[in-house]
Amino acid sequence: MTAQKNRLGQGGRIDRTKPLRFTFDGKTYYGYQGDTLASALLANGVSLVGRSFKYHRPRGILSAGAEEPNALIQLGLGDRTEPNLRATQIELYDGLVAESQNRWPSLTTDFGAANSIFQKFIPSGFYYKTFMWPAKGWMFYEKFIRQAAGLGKGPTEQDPDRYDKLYASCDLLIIGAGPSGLAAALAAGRSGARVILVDEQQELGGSLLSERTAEVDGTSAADWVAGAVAELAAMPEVTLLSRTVAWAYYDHNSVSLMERVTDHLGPVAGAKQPRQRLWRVRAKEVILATGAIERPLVYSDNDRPGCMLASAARTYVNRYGSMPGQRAVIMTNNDGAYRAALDLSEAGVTVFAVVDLRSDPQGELVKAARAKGIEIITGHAITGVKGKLAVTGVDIMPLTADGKGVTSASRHIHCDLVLSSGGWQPTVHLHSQTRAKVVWSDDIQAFVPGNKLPGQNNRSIGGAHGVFGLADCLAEGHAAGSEGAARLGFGAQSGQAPSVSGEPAEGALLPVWIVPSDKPVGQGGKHFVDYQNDVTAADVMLAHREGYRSVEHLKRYTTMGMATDQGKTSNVNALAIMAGLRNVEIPSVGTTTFRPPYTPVTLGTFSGIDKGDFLDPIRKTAMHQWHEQHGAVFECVAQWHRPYYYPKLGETMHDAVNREVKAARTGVTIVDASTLGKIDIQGPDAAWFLNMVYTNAWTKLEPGRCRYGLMLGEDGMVFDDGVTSRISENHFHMTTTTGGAPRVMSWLEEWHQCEWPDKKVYFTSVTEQWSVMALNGPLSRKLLEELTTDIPLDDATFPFMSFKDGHLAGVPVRIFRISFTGELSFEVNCKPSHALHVWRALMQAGEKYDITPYGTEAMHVLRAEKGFIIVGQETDGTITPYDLGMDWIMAKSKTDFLGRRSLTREDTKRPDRKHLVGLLTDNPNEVLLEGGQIVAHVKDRPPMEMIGHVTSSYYSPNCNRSIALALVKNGRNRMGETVYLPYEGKVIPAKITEPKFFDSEGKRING
Amino acid sequence: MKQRYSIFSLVRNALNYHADWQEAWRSPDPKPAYDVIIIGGGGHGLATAYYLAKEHGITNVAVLEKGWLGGGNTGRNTTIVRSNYLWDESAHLYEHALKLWEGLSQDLNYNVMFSQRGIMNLAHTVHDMQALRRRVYAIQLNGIDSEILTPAQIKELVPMLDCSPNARYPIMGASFQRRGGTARHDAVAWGYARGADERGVDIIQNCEVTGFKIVNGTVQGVETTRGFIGAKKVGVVVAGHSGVLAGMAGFRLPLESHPLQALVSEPIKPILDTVVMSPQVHVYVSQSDKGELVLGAGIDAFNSYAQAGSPPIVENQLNALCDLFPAFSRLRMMRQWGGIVDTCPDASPIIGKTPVQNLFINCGWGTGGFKATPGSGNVFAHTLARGEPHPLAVPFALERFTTGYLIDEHGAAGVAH
Amino acid sequence: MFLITCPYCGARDEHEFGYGHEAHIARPTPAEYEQMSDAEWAQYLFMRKNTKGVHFERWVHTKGCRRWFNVARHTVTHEILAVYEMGKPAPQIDTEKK
Amino acid sequence: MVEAYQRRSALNHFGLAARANQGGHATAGVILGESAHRTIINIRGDANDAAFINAVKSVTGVDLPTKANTVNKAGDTGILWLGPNEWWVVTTPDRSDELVPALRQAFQGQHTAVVDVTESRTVITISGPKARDALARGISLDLHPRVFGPGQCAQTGMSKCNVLLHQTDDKPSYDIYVLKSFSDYLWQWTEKIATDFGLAISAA
Repeated sequence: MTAQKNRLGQGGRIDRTKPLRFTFDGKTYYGYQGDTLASALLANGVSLVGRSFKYHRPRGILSAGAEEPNALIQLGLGDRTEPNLRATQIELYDGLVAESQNRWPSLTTDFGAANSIFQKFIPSGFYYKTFMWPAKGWMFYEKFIRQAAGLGKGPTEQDPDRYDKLYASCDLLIIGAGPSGLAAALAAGRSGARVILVDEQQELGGSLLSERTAEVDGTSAADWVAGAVAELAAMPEVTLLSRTVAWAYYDHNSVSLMERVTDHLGPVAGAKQPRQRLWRVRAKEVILATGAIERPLVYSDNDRPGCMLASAARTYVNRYGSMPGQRAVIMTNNDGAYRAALDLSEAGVTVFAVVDLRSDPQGELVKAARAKGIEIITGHAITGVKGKLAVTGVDIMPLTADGKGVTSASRHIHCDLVLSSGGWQPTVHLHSQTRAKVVWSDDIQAFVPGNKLPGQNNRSIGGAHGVFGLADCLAEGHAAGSEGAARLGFGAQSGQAPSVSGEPAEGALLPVWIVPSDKPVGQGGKHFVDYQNDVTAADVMLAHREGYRSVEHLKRYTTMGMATDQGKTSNVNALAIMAGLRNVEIPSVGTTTFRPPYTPVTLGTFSGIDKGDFLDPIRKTAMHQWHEQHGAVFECVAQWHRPYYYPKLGETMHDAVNREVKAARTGVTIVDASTLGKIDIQGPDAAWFLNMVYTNAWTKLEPGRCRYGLMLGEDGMVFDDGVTSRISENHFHMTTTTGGAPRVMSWLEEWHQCEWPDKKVYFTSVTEQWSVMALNGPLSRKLLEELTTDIPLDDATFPFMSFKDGHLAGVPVRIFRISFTGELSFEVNCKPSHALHVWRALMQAGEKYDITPYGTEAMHVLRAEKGFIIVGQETDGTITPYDLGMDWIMAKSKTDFLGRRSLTREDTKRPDRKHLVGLLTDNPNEVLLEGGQIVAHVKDRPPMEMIGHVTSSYYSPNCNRSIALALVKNGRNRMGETVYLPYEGKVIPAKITEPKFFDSEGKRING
Repeated sequence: MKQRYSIFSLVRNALNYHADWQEAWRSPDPKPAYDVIIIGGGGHGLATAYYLAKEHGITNVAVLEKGWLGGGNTGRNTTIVRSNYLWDESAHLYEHALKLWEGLSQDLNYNVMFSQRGIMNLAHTVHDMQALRRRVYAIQLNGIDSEILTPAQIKELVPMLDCSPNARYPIMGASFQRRGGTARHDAVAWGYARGADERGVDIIQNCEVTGFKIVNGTVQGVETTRGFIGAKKVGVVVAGHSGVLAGMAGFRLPLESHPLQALVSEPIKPILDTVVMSPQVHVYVSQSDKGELVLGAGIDAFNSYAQAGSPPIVENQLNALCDLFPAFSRLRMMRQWGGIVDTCPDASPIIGKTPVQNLFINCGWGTGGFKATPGSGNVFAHTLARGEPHPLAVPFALERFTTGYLIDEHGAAGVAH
Repeated sequence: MFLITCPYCGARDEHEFGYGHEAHIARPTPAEYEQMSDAEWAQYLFMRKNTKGVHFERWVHTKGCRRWFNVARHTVTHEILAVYEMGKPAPQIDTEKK
Repeated sequence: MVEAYQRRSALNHFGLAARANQGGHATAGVILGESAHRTIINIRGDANDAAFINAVKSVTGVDLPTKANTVNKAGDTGILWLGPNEWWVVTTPDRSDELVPALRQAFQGQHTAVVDVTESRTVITISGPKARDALARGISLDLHPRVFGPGQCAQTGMSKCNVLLHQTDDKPSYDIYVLKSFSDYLWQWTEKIATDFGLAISAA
């Protein structure tokens, strides 16, 4: 097997017995189980992994975690390819295929790098200043800019993988399983509380996994972690989630997590298990133990491949046994970086020197490094980095007394690794997402969490609020865990706080936000602040010069912090530089508010399995299978699927609908009307209530009789309609439109509960307690007679607008004699579990009458022939009963009903509003398009004044011509006028008529 | 006179390391009094100031912004620009805006990256198609470009869409406005600010209005965190906070402030060249020039000033998106945020007079404000300058809630308490 | 995602509820509204406080018991300060609270 | 009589009876089934009115549960709490014709409502060691034994449907009451979720 030239002989948490093969840009490499792609690449001596967004600068690996701005990878192939993944977080698996991004033809020779020749012409915001000529030119320039932008490639095929999503609840949600998180989980878990502990990495332990020297409870950090994890795993009420990132903190302690279930196994695993899982957690209390992120120093050409964070190098060596380089130079403004110096040289990396920006560092770690014979160059700075595709060396110069400049004397050191540490920024993202403030700490020169937001219940511990000592973190974690559990009523045993030995004390940090170089910033090498978006210190200065000085203007103008890493390593440096330019305190520049997600989250996890038919339920009636078996074409109405029409072999929609419509007026037809809303209303005030919600009067309706009613919103606009029947004195059965059913039910409850709670009435939805099939046509009575023995069907005993209970085909039914077609009509209501039986019985007995099932389209035609409205078609929330010409349904006697007052408003009572009228085209075969706009006078080109639109339009086989309903300004006073419909390149003349086209005297209702 | 922006000035400045670029706008201290004070340094407010100076010669003007310019909905929207509205009143107003968009970069000498890549509204049901036709025919007869696309044409323009007839929400057709598109939202605020500043307007950031001085029903000026500032006329252009300002002036508005959420994906190479909207499933999506998919959804139902909404909205939106675009499900959300939109019962804005003399208001743009920015500023400037509403603004007066002459752009009725 | 305590069913996730907008807006009686000008009627019909701070509003437990109730909620922090039954008066809460 | 043998359950077309015979119940993580035609009577009344409480007891033999989200049972009849003035009387099939008049009779003179809703809903039963995990995919309620146990019920959302959830034992087993028009969707959705946990079908 090919050697891994930068792999240490021993040490680290990788499994050397499990070698893994992978390719990067087509070249084959080997790594080990436990590697990340980054650690494996480094072990193979690969330091060049990407190109920057704008200048296409060669880039390496800066970090070892979620903050990585440079090492973005296109992972996988075909329909499973994924852009912009951080090599530092990709777990290595056998057969992994990785490609670098944003370069052509190859990483080493990238034509895009031509940009860096023009780089001085394309500073931040250059695009606001040009591409304005010629006037329409932008569309041309934009094409090229779009092609140049955009990093990786998205897949173009359907995603083959599955996702999962679920809800979870717990007492304590602990985010981050480093020292403080683990200690908190142990304390809380022991007390019996329900705990969820999450960590974004494949292993729990956080910084302890990179710890070489310090000991916890007398054992090595690694052993202590193993023990802690084992103890937690054995607790029934503790859930451990590794490979899980807490990416959002929403209101009232709801936190969203994304678990990478099978990503680390490679593409094959996807089929058996979901690839990723969205957790929606509601916690009583949330402990944020999210640690801290090291800040890079901003020095000249600090982006060369081989420039890295000091702590990252330490992690690669200690945790992965992988050497980021052979010969290292370290620049720092704090003691922490000396840990890297010590551990690296311990591991066999030559550490030439630590360049300390401080003049006289005295911390224990500094002494230890000195003792180890590492050269420590104090009061100096790295002023330049040599090498293009990889670091070859650095220049070092002494700092002037004020530290703002350098003196001439220069020294060059050959090296292939430049580490820097500018101090640590607590990971306050989730705290900030709660919309609580962050505050500046002068001690650690970083933002720390401020007070929590009322209504949230979270606290930050350890590194997440600026406590960096291992002992302190463990103690804080233990306290937070036991106190949290106690607050939630778990008093039991939470044990002792873990003890720590071998932890040296650290000296103070010296804030240095721009490391000076021999040339003024912006004129020599580039001082990168935001690596991924190529924002330099010079860009920040330009933004300041041009007045983009608040933090948000700075971000938006320079795009600093707007890349996929959301500025994890750049925000504070940029703020501090701007503060320096403005000569104000850092916080007064503003603090950036962090938005979800902490790291990017896969869109597919939001769907889970809810794709295709699971996207939204399809509601089906009891007769649905029959409709399917008999070739119905379905129409979506609200969530229902209703038969649209039933084409026979070779029939067009037109043929089928005409046949169905004719049958309804000549023979007998049947339609599934089960979807109509039905509401049971009971109580002594039921009639009073109907008087309030309907425009007409209900008190005098006799039991056994039915009445049509119109409902208005309080604004006077038509809201719903339907037939309501009086079952007994205090008992009514209301029907509503299909789409309006839920709306009307909550409308009634709202008014009852909120406005008239003293009224004695109860509402119960019975929409699905009844299946409804309406028989229409002159032969419908004949047909029914054959199937019932106990329901008299003659007009005298069973008149129009009444109902009867009895039996049909041997089962109990309630039959309403109401009609939406103007024909003799019976609406049979029965139990859904009997519906198919009744339907079949009617079809069977009806065969000799050639009984015809019809769908919603025929229903629409039939009611339009009679000029009956459909709410939502003839109305759109702006139409009053008077507009519809339904004055007859407006009770004059009643002093009050919903919407009454609004009808007398100045505009609402205008006589010349839009009125519902009929339209007859001059050409009887021309069927107008619904939605067609109407003009009184045609001009040769728009604009033309519109006076209304077509609300319903059909071919009526019973009238042997097309018919249409329309809303037309002042329409009732325009009877007989010819109007025009200009659309689809033609102009159709039509005459305004009464909105009734068939049986206008209403004779047919009794057959 | 400010430096002109052009490729030449860019090259010239490059030679001395961009050391000579001027401030885009000054940061003056407030004067004791102005002819006109505009409250709100968003796109609409800055545009108002710009047109006051440019078209009405009124330059003794201050724009007061409590935070930073464009920090409200201007910098938080999904940057969609279109004029495909149903009712004549809206169509004329938004078309007025669209015409201004078409020359805006040149007018401002600031590239707002107005990209007329076309806006598509999908229809999923028979009823959708009827509503869509009604809308398109009305737009066409108003002399505005709009057309109806077949599923085949849609697939051609947006290959990533799932156009299969057995989809849960099958695509039956779409309306398409080719002149619609997107623009760079921040640039609009900055460009107007620069243009207004150049003409003498004082732009004052970090200056929050805390009250009005009103004598005998006439406004005299405003109390601010930087002291009292007198004014002959005051225009309130504060979107989500309109209710708060109205409260200070002692009247109420038919407004509720709601969260409107948006999000972007990670940047990827171009895969979506037009703006696609599906009102039925509450999704709209476009791809920015940086490569990010920019997504918006419906508003959260509850009142809020938090600039943050609830997860279910986003969850349902992404659920629907991945169904419309099956390949998007592997992409990742990079950032989500919320704005505060002030919505009217009829989903149309309020432009014009208030119960207080010389106090004018421009609000209620709800989710549609960005696209209207130039038109809104233009007609409001006219309204402030003349003291009488611009002809296009007349139908949008506060009065309409008394007469009932609503301009219902969502078909929903007024909310009874 | 809000956690709202239904006075009848207990604490449930926001998605179970419907929003009912500003609370304590009484509908004028016919006797009253007959006397009202269109402008006064518009106050009832459309004009709202739209409070920034503690907002008294109505919610309905749509997926639960279908009961309406009142909530005092801060519109900036989203903190829920009180939940009380329909018909009860608004509790005293420091509405200056920000 | 005709009535009985002509009845079809809402999930009849999935042929559950046949699938139930395929076994796998011992190893299954989740067992799904349909309990069809269960009698469900919606009653409304004043929980503070002794007369009402007594009337309910006299007809059903069950104490009216006045504690939120609880169920009282006696024999094969249970009363489920739906809201402060709303309950379901739930019992074996075909009891409506006897119970509805009996309840109305017993409630004479009180402001109450009795509505038969038997036909509007079917019951999907779910049980087994992984039932909670399956439900967590669609229900945001905390179903942990410390919080929600046998004898408790709740109206809530499941996937994209409204349901009434009733835990009947600590296996755990649950009854999911759902409107028939949604039952097709909810069954298929639950079945797909359950497959990951090892699915078996139980006979009605």
